[in-house]
Amino acid sequence: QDKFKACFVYIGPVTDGGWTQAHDEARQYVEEQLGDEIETAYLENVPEGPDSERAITRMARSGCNIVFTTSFGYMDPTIAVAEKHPDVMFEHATGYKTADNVTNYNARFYEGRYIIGQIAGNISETGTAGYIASFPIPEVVMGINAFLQGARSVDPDFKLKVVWVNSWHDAGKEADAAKALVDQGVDILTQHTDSAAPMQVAEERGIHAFGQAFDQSEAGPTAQKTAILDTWGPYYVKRIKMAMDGTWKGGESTWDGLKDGILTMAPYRNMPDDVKAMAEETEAKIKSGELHPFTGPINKQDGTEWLAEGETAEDGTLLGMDFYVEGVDDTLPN
Amino acid sequence: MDVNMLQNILLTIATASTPLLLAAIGELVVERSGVLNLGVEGMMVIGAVCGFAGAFITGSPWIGALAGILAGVLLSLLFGFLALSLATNQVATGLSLTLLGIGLSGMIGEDFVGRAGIRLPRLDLPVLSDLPLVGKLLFGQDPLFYVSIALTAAVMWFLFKTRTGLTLRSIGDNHKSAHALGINVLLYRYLAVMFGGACAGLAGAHLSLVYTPQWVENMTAGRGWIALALVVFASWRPWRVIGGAYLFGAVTIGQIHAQALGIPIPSQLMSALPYLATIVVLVLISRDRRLTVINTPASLAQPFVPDR
Amino acid sequence: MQDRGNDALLLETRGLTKVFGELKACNEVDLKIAPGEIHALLGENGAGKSTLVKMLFGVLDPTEGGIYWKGEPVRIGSPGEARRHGIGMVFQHFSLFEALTASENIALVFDEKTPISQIAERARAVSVEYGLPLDPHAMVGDLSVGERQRIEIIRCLLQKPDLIILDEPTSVLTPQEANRMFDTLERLKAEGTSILYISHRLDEVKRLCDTATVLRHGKVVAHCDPRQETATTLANLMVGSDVEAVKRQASAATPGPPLIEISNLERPPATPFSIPLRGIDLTVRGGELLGIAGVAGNGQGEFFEAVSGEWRQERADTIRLNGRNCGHKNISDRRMVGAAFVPEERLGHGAAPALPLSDNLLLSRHTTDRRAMVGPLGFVRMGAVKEATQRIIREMDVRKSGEDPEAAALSGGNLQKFLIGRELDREPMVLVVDQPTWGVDAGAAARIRKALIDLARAGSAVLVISQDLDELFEISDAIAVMHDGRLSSPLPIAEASFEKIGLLMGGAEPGHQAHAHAEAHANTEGSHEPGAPI
Amino acid sequence: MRLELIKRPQKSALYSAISPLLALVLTLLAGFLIFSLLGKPPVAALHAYFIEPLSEAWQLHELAIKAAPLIMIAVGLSVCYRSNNWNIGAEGQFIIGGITGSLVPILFPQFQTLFTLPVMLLLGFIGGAAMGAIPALLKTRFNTNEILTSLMLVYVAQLFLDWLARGRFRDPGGNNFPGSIRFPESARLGEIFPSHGSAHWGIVLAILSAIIVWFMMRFLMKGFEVKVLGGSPRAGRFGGFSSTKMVFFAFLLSGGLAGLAGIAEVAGAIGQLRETISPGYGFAAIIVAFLGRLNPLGAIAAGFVLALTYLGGEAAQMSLGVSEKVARVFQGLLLFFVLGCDTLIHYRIKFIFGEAGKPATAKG
Ligand SMILES: Nc1ncnc2c1ncn2[C@@H]1O[C@H](COP(=O)(O)OP(=O)(O)OP(=O)(O)O)[C@@H](O)[C@H]1O
Ligand SMILES: Nc1ncnc2c1ncn2[C@@H]1O[C@H](COP(=O)(O)OP(=O)(O)OP(=O)(O)O)[C@@H](O)[C@H]1O
Ligand SMILES: [Mg+2]
Ligand SMILES: [Mg+2]
Repeated sequence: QDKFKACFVYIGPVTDGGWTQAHDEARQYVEEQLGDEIETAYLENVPEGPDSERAITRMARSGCNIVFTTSFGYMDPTIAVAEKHPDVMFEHATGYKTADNVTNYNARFYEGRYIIGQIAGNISETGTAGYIASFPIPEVVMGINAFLQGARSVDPDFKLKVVWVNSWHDAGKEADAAKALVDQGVDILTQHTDSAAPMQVAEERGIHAFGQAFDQSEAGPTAQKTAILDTWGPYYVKRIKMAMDGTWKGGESTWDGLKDGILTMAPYRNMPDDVKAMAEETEAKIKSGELHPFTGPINKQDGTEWLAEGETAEDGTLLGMDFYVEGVDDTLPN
Repeated sequence: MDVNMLQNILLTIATASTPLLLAAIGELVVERSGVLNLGVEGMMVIGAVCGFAGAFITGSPWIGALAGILAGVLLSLLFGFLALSLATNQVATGLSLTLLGIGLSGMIGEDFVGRAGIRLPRLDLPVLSDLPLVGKLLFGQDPLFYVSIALTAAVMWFLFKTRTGLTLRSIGDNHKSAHALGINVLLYRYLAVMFGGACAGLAGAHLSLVYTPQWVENMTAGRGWIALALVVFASWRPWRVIGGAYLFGAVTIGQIHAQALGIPIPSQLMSALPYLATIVVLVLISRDRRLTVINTPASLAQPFVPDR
Repeated sequence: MQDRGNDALLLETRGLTKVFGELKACNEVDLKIAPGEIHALLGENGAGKSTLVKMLFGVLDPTEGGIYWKGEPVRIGSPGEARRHGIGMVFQHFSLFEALTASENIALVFDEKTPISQIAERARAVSVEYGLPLDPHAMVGDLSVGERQRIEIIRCLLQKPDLIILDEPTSVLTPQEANRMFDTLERLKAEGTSILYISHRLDEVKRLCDTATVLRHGKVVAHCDPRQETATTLANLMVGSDVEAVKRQASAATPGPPLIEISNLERPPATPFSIPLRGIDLTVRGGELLGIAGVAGNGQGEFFEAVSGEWRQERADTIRLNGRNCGHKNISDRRMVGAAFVPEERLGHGAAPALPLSDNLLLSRHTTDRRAMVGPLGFVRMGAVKEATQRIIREMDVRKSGEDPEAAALSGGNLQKFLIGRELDREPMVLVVDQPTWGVDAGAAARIRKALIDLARAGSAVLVISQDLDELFEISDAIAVMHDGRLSSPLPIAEASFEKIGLLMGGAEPGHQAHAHAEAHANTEGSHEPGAPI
Repeated sequence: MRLELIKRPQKSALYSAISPLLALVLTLLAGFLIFSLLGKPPVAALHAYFIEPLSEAWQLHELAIKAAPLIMIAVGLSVCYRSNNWNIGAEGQFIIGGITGSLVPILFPQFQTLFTLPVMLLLGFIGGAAMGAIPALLKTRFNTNEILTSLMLVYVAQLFLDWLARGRFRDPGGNNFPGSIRFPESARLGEIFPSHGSAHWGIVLAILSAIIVWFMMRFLMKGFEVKVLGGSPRAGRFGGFSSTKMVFFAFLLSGGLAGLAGIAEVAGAIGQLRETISPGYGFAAIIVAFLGRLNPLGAIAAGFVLALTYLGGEAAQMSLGVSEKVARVFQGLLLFFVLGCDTLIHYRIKFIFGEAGKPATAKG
């Protein structure tokens, strides 16, 4: 009678061209894959805080069997609602708390950041990249560090300029930041914000850039070298199937990476063949586990040692990362 | 800092300031007629989405710009009907217009998110556009930049050199006297409000056709409010609006440059700078009471119902 | 096709009616104006005079009836149309724009083709021709009321109208200025222009007008020749009953203690458009009623605010009321020492338009009558307030609709009676009134003036600021004149004359600039007055 | 065709009563139209919007949670707007109130007594009031337009909160994510009927403050002062009231109540200081204030109506896939209709077709 129901709570509009849209496309992928066996529903633009608690409650009460809450700020509300609805399964993205009926999941975006950093290190003529950042949360800081590690793996003097726009979603501000960075002499742009505006600027000014969450080659046909694509679809299908056949368990944390396909790299283009080959090789090495982007020796920004020779970073440190590695030309807001 | 970099920075500032200038100069005319339309943000965001949609559907950014203008005008007519014909509270009506505009633009824009936009072509003159330092600034900008400057000059000329402009100012000064002289107060105000709508719509279209040629929900991000502040900031004088818009643009871009240079100031404080600067300048400007009194339209925001 | 009017007449109305809600402001008015005549329109406050002329000028739409212009039936849809027909009007409440210059104000009624510079030129020519001095580039906000009126008149004349409508034009002029305006009007009449003239001043109507139409409650009650009537018979026609004249009683033999003492009061301009006060000295004793004459806009408003405490002084002894230093006190504290104030503007200053009368009573009485009207925590005892309201309404014969109407719903005269009653009810030791009977009809004015005299005779000090010289001569024990922010020393009423006061109002005081024509007199006047302040 | 307003001699008691209903009916009609155009079943959508959220106890609780801050802020704004001061920055005052109130549990986590919560609420009020005092000071001292300054300060407050929540006030045990520690029980506004739903005592505070402020406006000198100075400032000054003090009173009260709403939200519904604590309550409350006709009791009703449109928007999104933007369009329309219908209280509306209805004296 009643179909299995999977529900999604989104922080932004489903058409944000970034984070939320990636989740919603994954939801549509789920519908395609599982067809008539299930139905899905979603609530978009749900502010963090009490509104999200209500939205999650509404889902739990309206027959959703599994609820995916896709923003860090939904963590506590998810835990709270889960406590009151033990029969419903919850999956929270990018957090760290779990419960009997709550898991959390995330993707190792830093692996992709390392690859694009490496490409940047190869193709940059000025040896400086601009990084448009949203908010100083560990996820973003980790991305900055991974990018720089990648770049420095080929150009030890590589420099990074960071601009915080304090917003996920302000195309105008992102464009302003991109232009300012270009004016200051960067020839590589990368971003941890949602709009395609920086890609447009890169295309216009004839420099290089990397897509974020989506393939932005439409906005930057020559500028985009590659893009880190959020591909939650397979993960969602897997988890929903587990939920349907009773193998789903709470209390777990998943942090999948390139090898699991939760993030993928868009085709490498607009770059010399040797760079492309190097990028593909790095991708393969990361997938095989041969390469960990955060492998020592790595110093912190202030010069103190973080990872000794050969040491790799622990997941816990990465997930709570609040420091820059050596070489970032910025003071971390604190 | 080389000459080219300076030119590029100035160009960036010009692009950031143009939508503010466009929206503010329209609102200035509205307020000069004695009407306070707080719905600039709403009209702007509708202008942005309709501008984008117009360009996307027809393939012509020029038609897009027209669509933006038209959308702004339509929304301003809604405001006019309530605030002018029905004499409702202008503050509340303007606020609800903003709300409606943001909601409507989201609905209209659902099909256009993530689509590649079409940019209004930049002016490109042989030789002239390539002059060092000033070439691109003077001869290589987007068409709406020239429109914004020309419009400001035109508004200045209109308000202070033409009889119709004089009439408009007289209505802002004292609508009862204007009515007694046989001036059609409501007609003038409707036209002013529509002009304001057109300018706000065009300012929105600038965002989605020049600034960042794409449609992103809520892409005005508070610029309509800044435009409103600029009108007061300029004490209702057109040439000062240019100054205000460019000052705001310069602070906005300047803080990004400061960040990119690695100056260790919290980015939140940097982001707050344009707003703090606006407050400071507002304070400095308003201190001269005589100037404020003379330039403030005396019947601003007061509803007018003629006796017949 | 409509019938035609009388071809011999310039303007004719037949059965002209205007209904506001349930009120028939004009009720089947028939009016006939011949070419080249000065026609008076008389009637007490609210008789419908302004309403009638607004219909003639296209500001209001008639509910019924017809207007005939040079024999043709016309519909005057807007002032623009009226002007095209050849009708010009000077409004009772001016229709000027403070933030614009005089020539811009004038230019507004002309079409786009004439450049402003040319209009300024023509305005200057007309002003010279008719003896109405005017600076076309002055900002109206900076001008006195008399100057503003000149702009209105010149604006009207420049259109070369066949009919000029003047609604209470002299209420804001000095006698000399009024005389000059009469000359202008006579001249216009000689040139064949007709004039429809509205005024409450019957002597000037008698002097100037050829015919008169009298309105009462919106109806025409008489057509007459004012020269054949006396002021009394005219007044009786207007009011419909006899009007008692106020008889000034002799002042008390021994004046009481000084109750208002002002020494060296200075005030910088409060707004860009206001007048500074310069070194004002004044003493008013108990039992005395002192009048302050002056053309509007010479600092009376600023002076009132300084005395009332709406604007406070730096030094406490600048103003002493009822024997106490009050310079630093606010209006409430000044009321507490026994002072009371009635400002010029009734709606919006003396009373809040949208609030009922009871609330408006509370407005000026909440501190002085705190015990009776306000309970603990600022709880308003509405019962007591309402009771006092009804008492004042009874005593002052305030006519109104409803038990406790909004202030705005009262006619001007009735609201003024209430506001004066509100203060008299406290039996204040000091009363300062600005324009007590401005625009108030004869019956109500008489009542108000009597109340003021009675208060003075009971031992209080009363200070009356007025532009109406008749009124001041009727009630004052002495008259001082305000000009350009300065106050002359008071002239005892026995020594005062219209002539002398008029000259002072024009600024003829030793020590500063006077109008050219008054200068010769000023010198001789000055020598008669050794006590005049410099 | 044109339309003419004719002032009524008295305000119409009839229309005062039915104008809100008329506005509601018009909004429903407009909704019917919009849903039909969007291809959604209009009746079902309207049911989801206006009935469904009222049909279950837990949803009523959620309604109360959503309405509480709206009401509390709107009550203050009603007084402020009545006094003719235009505070558009309640959002910022809400945020600052949330911050100052949170100082207690964040800086003194051991201070857990009966007084913790009252001290927090008081600090919240004071913080909001202090934030409101800034535009008031600028207005009275420098003649600066308060609409703009209060609005600009919203952005500043948001960034300040962001800075705190990511920096100084970050929970040390929170994996370096933004947000403070979760408040201890003694620093929380408890739930009223935990067994039925999660509404906390904030709604009671809101309704209480509405009643108190209503009483003040109706019966006390202060309310009289607000009405006089707001309606005719010059008359107010003549009455001995100070416009300057009124500016401060209006901003301190509205700012204070917004601040109180802020800390009530933080200590009630959220339970910690986060980098964002308001989804725009300060702006939505402006609508509530006008919907409630600037009457504190009206704000209660209006707060619930607006909260309903939020909840209804979600319900319609879940069950019918109606876009979330429709809720905003709805709110805009509702306010438009309320404003428009209120015109009928003071004016008669006459429609004039061509030149008909004029006296037939025009010449040919
Ligand atoms: N614009 C208006 N709308 C409605 N009523 C008005 C308007 N203007 C004036 N009134 C009505 O006019 C009356 C006040 O008019 P006004 O001040 O001209 O009084 P008046 O008839 O001259 O009386 P008085 O003889 O006492 O001076 C009030 O009854 C008021 O209701
Ligand atoms: N707009 C209006 N709405 C309602 N009533 C009005 C309006 N204007 C005037 N009235 C009423 O019409 C009546 C006539 O007013 P009008 O202004 O014509 O009197 P008036 O004879 O000019 O008096 P005054 O000598 O005071 O100038 C007044 O009683 C007033 O109440
Ligand atoms: Mg009158
Ligand atoms: Mg009159």
